[in-house]
Amino acid sequence: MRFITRARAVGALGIVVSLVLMLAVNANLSTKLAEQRAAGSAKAPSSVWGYVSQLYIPEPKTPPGTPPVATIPLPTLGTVFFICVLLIAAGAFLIARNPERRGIGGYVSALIGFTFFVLLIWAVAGDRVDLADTLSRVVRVSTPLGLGALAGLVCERSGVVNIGIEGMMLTGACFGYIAALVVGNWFDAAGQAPVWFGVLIAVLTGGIMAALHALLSIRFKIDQIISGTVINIMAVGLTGYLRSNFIIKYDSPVKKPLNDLPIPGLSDIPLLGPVLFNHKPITYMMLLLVLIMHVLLFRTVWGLRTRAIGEHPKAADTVGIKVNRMRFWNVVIGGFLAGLAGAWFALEVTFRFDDLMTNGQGFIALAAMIFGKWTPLGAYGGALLFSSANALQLKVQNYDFALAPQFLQMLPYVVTIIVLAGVIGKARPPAAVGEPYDH
Amino acid sequence: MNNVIPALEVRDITKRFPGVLANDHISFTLLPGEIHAFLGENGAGKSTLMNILYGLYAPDEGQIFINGEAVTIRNPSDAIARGLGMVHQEYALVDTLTVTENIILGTELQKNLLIDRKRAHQEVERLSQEYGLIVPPDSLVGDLPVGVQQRVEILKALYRRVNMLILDEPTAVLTPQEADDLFRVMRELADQGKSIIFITHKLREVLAVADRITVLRRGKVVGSANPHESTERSLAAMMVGREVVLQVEKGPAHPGEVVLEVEGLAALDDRGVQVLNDVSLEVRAGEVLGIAGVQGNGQTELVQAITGLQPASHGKVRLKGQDITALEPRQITAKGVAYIPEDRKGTGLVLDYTIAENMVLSTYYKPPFTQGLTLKEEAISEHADELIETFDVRTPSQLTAAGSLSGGNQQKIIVAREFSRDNVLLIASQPTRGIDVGSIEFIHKSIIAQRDAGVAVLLVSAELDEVLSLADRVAVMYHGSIVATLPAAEATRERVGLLMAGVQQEETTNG
Amino acid sequence: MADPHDAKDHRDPDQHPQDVVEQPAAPSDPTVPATKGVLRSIRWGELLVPILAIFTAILVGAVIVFLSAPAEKGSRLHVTWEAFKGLFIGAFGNWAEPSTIPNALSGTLVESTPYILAGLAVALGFKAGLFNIGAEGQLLIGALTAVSIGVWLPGWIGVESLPAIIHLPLAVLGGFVGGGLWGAIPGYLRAKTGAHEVITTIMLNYIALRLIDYMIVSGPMKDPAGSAPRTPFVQGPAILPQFVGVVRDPSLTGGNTYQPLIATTSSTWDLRVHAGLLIALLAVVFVWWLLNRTPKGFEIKTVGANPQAARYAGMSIVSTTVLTMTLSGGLAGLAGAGQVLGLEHNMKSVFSGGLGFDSIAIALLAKSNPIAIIPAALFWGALRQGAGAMQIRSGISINLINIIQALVIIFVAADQIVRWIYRIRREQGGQMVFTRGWGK
Amino acid sequence: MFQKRFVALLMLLVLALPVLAACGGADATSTPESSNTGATEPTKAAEPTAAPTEAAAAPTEATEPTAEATAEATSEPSTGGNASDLRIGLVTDVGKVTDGTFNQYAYEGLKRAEKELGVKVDFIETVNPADYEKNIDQFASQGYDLVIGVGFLMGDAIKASAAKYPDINFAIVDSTYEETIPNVKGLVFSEDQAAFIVGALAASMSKTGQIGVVGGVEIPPVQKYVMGYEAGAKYVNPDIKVAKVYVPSFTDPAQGAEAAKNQIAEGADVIFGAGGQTGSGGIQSAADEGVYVLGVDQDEYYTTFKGGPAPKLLSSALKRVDNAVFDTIKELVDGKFQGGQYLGTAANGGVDYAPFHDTESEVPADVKAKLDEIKKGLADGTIETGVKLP
Repeated sequence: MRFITRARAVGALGIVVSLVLMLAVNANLSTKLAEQRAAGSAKAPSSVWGYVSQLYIPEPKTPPGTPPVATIPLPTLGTVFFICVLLIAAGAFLIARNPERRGIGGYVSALIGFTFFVLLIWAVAGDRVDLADTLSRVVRVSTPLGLGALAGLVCERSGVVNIGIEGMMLTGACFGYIAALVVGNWFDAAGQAPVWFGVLIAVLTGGIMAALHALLSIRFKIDQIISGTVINIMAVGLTGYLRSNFIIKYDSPVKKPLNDLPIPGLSDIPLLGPVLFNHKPITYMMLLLVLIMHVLLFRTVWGLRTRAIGEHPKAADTVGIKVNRMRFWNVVIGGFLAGLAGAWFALEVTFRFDDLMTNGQGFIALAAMIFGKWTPLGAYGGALLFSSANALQLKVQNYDFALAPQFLQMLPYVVTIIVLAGVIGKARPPAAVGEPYDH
Repeated sequence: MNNVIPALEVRDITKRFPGVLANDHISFTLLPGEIHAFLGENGAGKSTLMNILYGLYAPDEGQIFINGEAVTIRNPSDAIARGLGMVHQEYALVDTLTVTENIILGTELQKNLLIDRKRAHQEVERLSQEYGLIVPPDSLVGDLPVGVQQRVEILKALYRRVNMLILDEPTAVLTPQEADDLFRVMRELADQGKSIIFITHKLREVLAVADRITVLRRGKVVGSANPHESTERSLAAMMVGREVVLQVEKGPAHPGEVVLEVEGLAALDDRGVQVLNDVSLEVRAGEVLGIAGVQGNGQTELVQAITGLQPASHGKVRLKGQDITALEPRQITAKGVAYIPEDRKGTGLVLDYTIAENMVLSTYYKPPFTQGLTLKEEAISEHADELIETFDVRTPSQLTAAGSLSGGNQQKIIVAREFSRDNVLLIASQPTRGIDVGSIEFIHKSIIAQRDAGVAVLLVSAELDEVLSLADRVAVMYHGSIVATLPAAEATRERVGLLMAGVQQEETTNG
Repeated sequence: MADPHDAKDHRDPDQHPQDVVEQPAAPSDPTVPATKGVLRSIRWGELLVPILAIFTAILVGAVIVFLSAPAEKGSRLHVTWEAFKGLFIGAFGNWAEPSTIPNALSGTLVESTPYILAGLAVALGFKAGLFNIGAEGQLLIGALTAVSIGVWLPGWIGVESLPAIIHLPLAVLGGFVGGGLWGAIPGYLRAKTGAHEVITTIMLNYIALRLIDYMIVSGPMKDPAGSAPRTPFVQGPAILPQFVGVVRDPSLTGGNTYQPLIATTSSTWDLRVHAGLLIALLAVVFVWWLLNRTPKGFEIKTVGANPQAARYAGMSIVSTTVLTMTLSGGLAGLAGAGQVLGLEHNMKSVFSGGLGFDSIAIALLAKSNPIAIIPAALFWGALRQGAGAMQIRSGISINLINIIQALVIIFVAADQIVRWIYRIRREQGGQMVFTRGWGK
Repeated sequence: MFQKRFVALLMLLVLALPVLAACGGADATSTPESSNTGATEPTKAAEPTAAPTEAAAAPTEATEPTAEATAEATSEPSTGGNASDLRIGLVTDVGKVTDGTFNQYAYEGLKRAEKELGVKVDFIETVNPADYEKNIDQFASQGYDLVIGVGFLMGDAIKASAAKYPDINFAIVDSTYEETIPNVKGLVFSEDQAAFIVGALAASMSKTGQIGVVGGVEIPPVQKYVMGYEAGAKYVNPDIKVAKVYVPSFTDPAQGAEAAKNQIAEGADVIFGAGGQTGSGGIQSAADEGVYVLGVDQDEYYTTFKGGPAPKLLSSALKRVDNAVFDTIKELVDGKFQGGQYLGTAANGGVDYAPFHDTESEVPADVKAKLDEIKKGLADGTIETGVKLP
């Protein structure tokens, strides 16, 4: 047996990360304490161990400052040490037992999750953080990733690689925004209706870009990755051109994005309410679509056939399934989803369109899809991983955090690489993905 | 016979591919309840004809009648709708779906927009009972043995209520016993009024099961025969167009020192499943050890583990006493191991490369092909010309892409390349699969010539006949282990067949 | 289904069963051209298609300009004419005024230089079946290491300055090594763990961006002399000199003297084109030689064409993949090094901006042929060089260039479209395979 | 079957064309209106500074002959000339001349000069930071009389070009040089002063004692905004908590919005967006959440909020790039162009804060008075922002 195995590498990685975290937090808090003492701050605790990170859960829908429903005080250093010692112990166990596969994935997930958590409470040492807001942000930011991952999944499950999701999102955002502006102007309507029309157009635009991808890769059998790259380059040029030649000069009464849509009753539950039931429409749609897609893929005729054509197109062809036609439409459906993700940027978060405003989320979505092993629920898990890293880095910057923000911003990318490198177990893509079908 | 309307009638079907006349005015009839065998060499046009019937190719000329009615079959669904089912040589099954899902794919039952899994399950159970085709409905197809997968394929056709079934080389991956079981099922189906087209190149099987035989050669029907009035020899002559020597001529072996020694070898496949358990064997200089066994019983992994293409999880491989277990393929090759891989196009050749380039695929880095830092084209070119001449590769030029040659000539490139080195061990895996008879003869002779020159030969073949006719000793693999090793004289078809099916006999032990 | 453009008019042995393959080879069978000589490695007939693709893309671009021409610059036709005239003048100079020509041509060459190198990087990856989307990140890291050596190396070893003969090669090499290591990571991951390079290189691009952001905006590499988020200027001996140029006042370059190869005082002949172009051309020759004349190149191509056969033939997929990605990253790193050592002389926190992505297009346009990279890069460079003059003359958004570029890639990648429009028959030999799918 | 689909798709591909055609058309017909709402209004809005420049613009014709005479007499780099013969080139930072950032402001100054001074103007939009020098060269090599670069990052490129073309004048927005270059004028601004004022406004309007700022890429102008904001807020309320976020992009409004919402959730009730489109996205979404917001660079009432209604936009920290650009061109026309530095401060109206617009009634009079006082104090030097870049 080889000495260095996956389990041992992962265990060693965990121990190193935990040790580094412990030392860093300890050193950082000591410095902080010294500084506070030097400045004679009244807030300085008696020792490093005296720093407390407070997590609080506010009463839903009350202005900031209202007394919270609950406050969880965590001694910063104590909690960090406790978690890190646990992680080190588990890492040592992995090294000693050296399992073939079992437990490795769980350990890596725990390592990532706890690292995020440690960073959070480290950042808020001596301060407090709104837990409900942190979690609801994670859900909100996961919207384009979740939708993008579903888009990728529908394509790849049917055998077409789609790295053009980014471009589809961008074009969707651009045309959706234009549609909302134009319709608002024509009918002189400033309300939500033009914005909803924009969402519809965004979805359709995503579909049209996807149809181009499908055309190039299915009909003309261009390498699917190249075809996706073409979509991305095209999207940048087209949307940039439209923005400078049209959007900026166009005046419209529509100015607001989609409204908040708190679900009556449910949104009043502390913690759960803000996290799940107080969002804007596209976020709900995303959450529902993840569930629906899971059912569609594994329980319906469409799903069965989709899985078949991505795995063994010839088998599907011989029982009369029109492989290329179905692939075409699945790619288009993927485009619809990507277009909806685009609408999130331009019509839900803000009401505006900027060049390159999707900022690479389409690529991250693909990573989330691979992370989730091509299943909708798994892919959404991946999306949550990225969105929590993102939410975390936004959150902790406000606390004058010791670590340069660039390093926190790197975190999701590093995690993706680690995950792709197979530490959680090898992800097996649909067998026929990337291969044009030609009977 | 004239009063029965044929279930299927084909008239003057012609299909051309660029430069090739694949089917040349083929006509035949298929009667209800009949097993009609199509016999022909590889490349005789059988598969093209069947693909036309099944709507995968459009014929250039000719007509098809089903139950007396002229039809055009545009695609497989047309074919299925007209009651025509087909089991391909390579199964059209999705490994990651369950048996039931595979069977209902394309004609699913729905309830409330979802697949009605319960009813589908019942239906599969019912069919499986009715025709004696036992399958586990909820297992993933990828986890099943090939024999069971074939039953799934047949069930798939039956589920679609076909009354004509095309079986394309169905026995290629079966043990003789499994094949006999299949013949029983075919009989049963025929008795229930289903018509079966049975495609094969194995004479014995045709005689065993067919009601009628049509022989194809070079895209044409060269004759029909009645199994009761035919012999293997007469059919073979018809099939090949000349009297063929079915037996390979070879003298007795003169085994020398042990060249290859495998001890307790085990390996995992890419999914991490152990597919090779504790295999031990030895091959001596000047003998052919034939490995018989149904495809997928660990032969591939055994060969890959020996040649260094796949790491062994346990065990040792020694070449002339030297441990080569952990060596890289290149180091193993350099020690005098020649290897004809089973997958000619996927592994043995780079199809886009020229013949000359393919001829130096494993020696390009050595002098005279490389001197200093650069490749020497003159040396590569001379080498190619020489081998083309010696091994009778039929090609317009050494600069022709390997992919545009016939299978037999492609295989000759591999043989030429591998035999042109100084070898102590030759591993030949399925060396004659899918090539023409002329090339088969040539390659068989070359292997025996190597043996006689003192090379140890490990021959792996799914064609039992090939193993029996070439090998001096026969080892049988089953479920990743060698279940028996027999001298050629004791290796009868029946005995080996039983071993291949996993039926243990008293004298056999593991290894 | 009987489509006249169906790709089945050439023989594809894997599609048909053995039946077809069995027949003797027809005399018209494709013969792969002998890899003898530079010129013979280009299929001249195939050149027509990219040229027509470019032509078509520009034509579509013209239609877009015509339709969206801003009114203030005159009639639509006039604007369209002016736009393309501007594009030409910007890239090749105003031939009515010969004094503008050297500067314009020099600009085009300057623009093309990084494209040649980065395009080669991607093309080399394609040859081994690897899709290096990470040229961008490798370029950034290459620039970062090159600039570090260019600025600080003498300080690290405790001398005032080094002679150019040592300093410059080390700085260039630094760029190569930096980019190479950044490329080796996805190469290694691909070979060892199967993590697909498309995703890992995209991730590494982002990591490189963040890393540079940190290093230059607030981190250790920021120029202590100014508040600008950029590194100090590289030392004089470490620059890739201009071929012909004016010696600048050292106050413009952080106190360093930058000596051009031929000094002049005429601003007409103060040309920005620098010795990085030579590196790029040398790299082309090197890659061509590597791929066509060496056993390593044979391995790279074999791994790309058929990894299984390569492995069977005793080639190491792992080392070939890592080597290819390292070389590919190194070439991209050289592109970055050329930009900082030859052109900008320092590195800013915002750098490159899509050079790495454009290089994919260059590689496609050149069909991964190292020699053809040069005209492809020149075309791209000319487009970029001409864009400014186009906008001055016509007021058309520079994004039009992006659209034209995307169309060029579409038409080149999907050459069936071009063939269909112009009724050109496909040459024998089939479609080129660029990459392998996710899982293989 | 695919043939048809292909044709259909090609048609969809050019689906954009009607829209494009529409933009061309829109340009022809509706430019005056749209420029009314977006472009020229800010000038009107900030009347204190706009008025003097307009006054100064009037006697242009009168000064022309003089300028010409000077030009003939001396060969100073600051050549004046017949205004209609003067060619001015503008190179934007990465972005567009209509993107609502300082690029647009610079462009507006340029357009005003075209209209009022009769000079010929052209522009190039930079798409890639590597293109600065190339784009500058496009103008300089064709002998333009003045080349204006926009953006801090273009500093080195302008400096190099100025050395290469000593006969051509240059100006650069947001950057300056320690030593004076005779043919370069650096147009810089005390962003910290503008931010100081709005910071004070934010602190005065905050009820929770917490405010936030969403910055873009961490470069000096942005850092000055962020620090000035904090300083101004602390000037009014030393205990105020200022949450600061830098988003590593100027074009990520979604991230900007999240950053703003984040600060709101932690209690901030005034948000300052200081990072191009990222910041604009932030204040747009913050305004939707119902907290007060502050714009940057231009009066975002006209850009981000498209002329209102903007019931939550308190003001914007103004940086009058347009005036600086216009004045520089005017100096050239007048033959008075000189190398050196222009520093826009509260004293010379180079930085300022925008009118309250729709929140006019909500800002208490004493706060307004306080802001005036602070502005005066900054102008006469009695108040210092204390912002020093590291």
